[in-house]
Amino acid sequence: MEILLFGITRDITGQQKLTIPQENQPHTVGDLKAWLGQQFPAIKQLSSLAVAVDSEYAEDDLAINSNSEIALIPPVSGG
Amino acid sequence: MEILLFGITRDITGQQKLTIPQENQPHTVGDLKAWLGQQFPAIKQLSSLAVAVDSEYAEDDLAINSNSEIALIPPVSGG
Amino acid sequence: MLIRIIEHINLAEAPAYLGSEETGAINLFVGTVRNHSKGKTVLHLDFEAYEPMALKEMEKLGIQAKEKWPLYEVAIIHAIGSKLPGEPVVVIGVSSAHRDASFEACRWLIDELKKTVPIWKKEYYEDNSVWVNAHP
Amino acid sequence: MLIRIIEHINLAEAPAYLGSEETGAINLFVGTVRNHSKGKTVLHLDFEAYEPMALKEMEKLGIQAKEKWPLYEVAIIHAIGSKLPGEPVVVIGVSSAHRDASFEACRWLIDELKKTVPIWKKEYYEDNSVWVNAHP
Repeated sequence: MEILLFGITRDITGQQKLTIPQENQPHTVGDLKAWLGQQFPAIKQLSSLAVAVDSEYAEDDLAINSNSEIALIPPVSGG
Repeated sequence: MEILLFGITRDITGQQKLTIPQENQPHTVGDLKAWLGQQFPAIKQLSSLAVAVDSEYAEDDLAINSNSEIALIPPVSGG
Repeated sequence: MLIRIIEHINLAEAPAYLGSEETGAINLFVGTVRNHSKGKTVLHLDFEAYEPMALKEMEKLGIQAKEKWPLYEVAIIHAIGSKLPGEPVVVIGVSSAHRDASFEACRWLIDELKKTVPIWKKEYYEDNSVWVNAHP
Repeated sequence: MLIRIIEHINLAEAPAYLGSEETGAINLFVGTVRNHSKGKTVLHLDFEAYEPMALKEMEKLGIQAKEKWPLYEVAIIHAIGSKLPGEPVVVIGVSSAHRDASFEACRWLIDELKKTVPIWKKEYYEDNSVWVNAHP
């Protein structure tokens, strides 16, 4: 499963994109956030962290799989 | 004494500029308005009528003479 | 301040004037001629100004706006002459560090301009014409 | 609607798009890079977008604004890449028959854009850089 990264989440992970191995794959958006918090504690210090699935903001209970386009959305600051 | 006219006051008077003969000259802005109301009753039907003296809005008690630039300001509608 | 009464408004002028390295926010209001008013087709609007006084009143408004809000710059441009539907007739622009002041000041300026600046418009419909606001 | 993410903003585009014969009022907000922020000198800002999602969110905002107010048109343009002080980074424009709706909708759109559209800015000062809003 691949996770698109933007803004500060690239700095935190040191990567342009995250790849989660088959055996660790989260089943929901909430699972993904929990896994991220364990792997990258600095993520828990952000003002907020949203997840987009197929380029829409997703709730924690939404099921995800490798066919979805998944992205981390750290606090936005456009404008 | 000459009075500059704009907008609907030109239509009402049928003139580009009013000339008030020496013997009828008003002494204040209020006198001028009263004289105008007598000469051109249609002026009394306007939503408002202001007088500018030397290109500033003037109160009724302001004294006027032929050295001032005097203008009638019917209801404005810029913008 | 950029205070101007002009035959044809160039929409690029105010933003170019207002932009600067200190400014974070520009708000611009453009009033244009509508092709209908009160259910009737408008052919054109004719604007007339008592120019020296109108410029003075526009400048006073700019100064007051700068006293009321922390603005960098103010632009007030009004057109005169005959204007067709779609054409700009007034541009108000302000620049400030943050957007609150820019929106509030721009709104205040156009509202005040309509109340105090000696400019008059006559609306030409298909069958007649009227001086706007002249009668109650 | 004119919804765009672009390297360099042309300030003439939105007003040209928004003007029409039916419209009486255009309100335009332009956000630009300030050369200082929180007392520090800003060298440049770098903008990054999750483009497909950002365009979708911008479009949703435009649709919502048209539901909330009687608007003719909406333009939302955001820049990406490195921007120097004075350069425009966002343009919001709306057109409507009367000015109330244009001011209110334009203000709402820039406020919402800052909350929901996935675009990020990094401020580069003389001695360091920070992702804006990232931390409480």
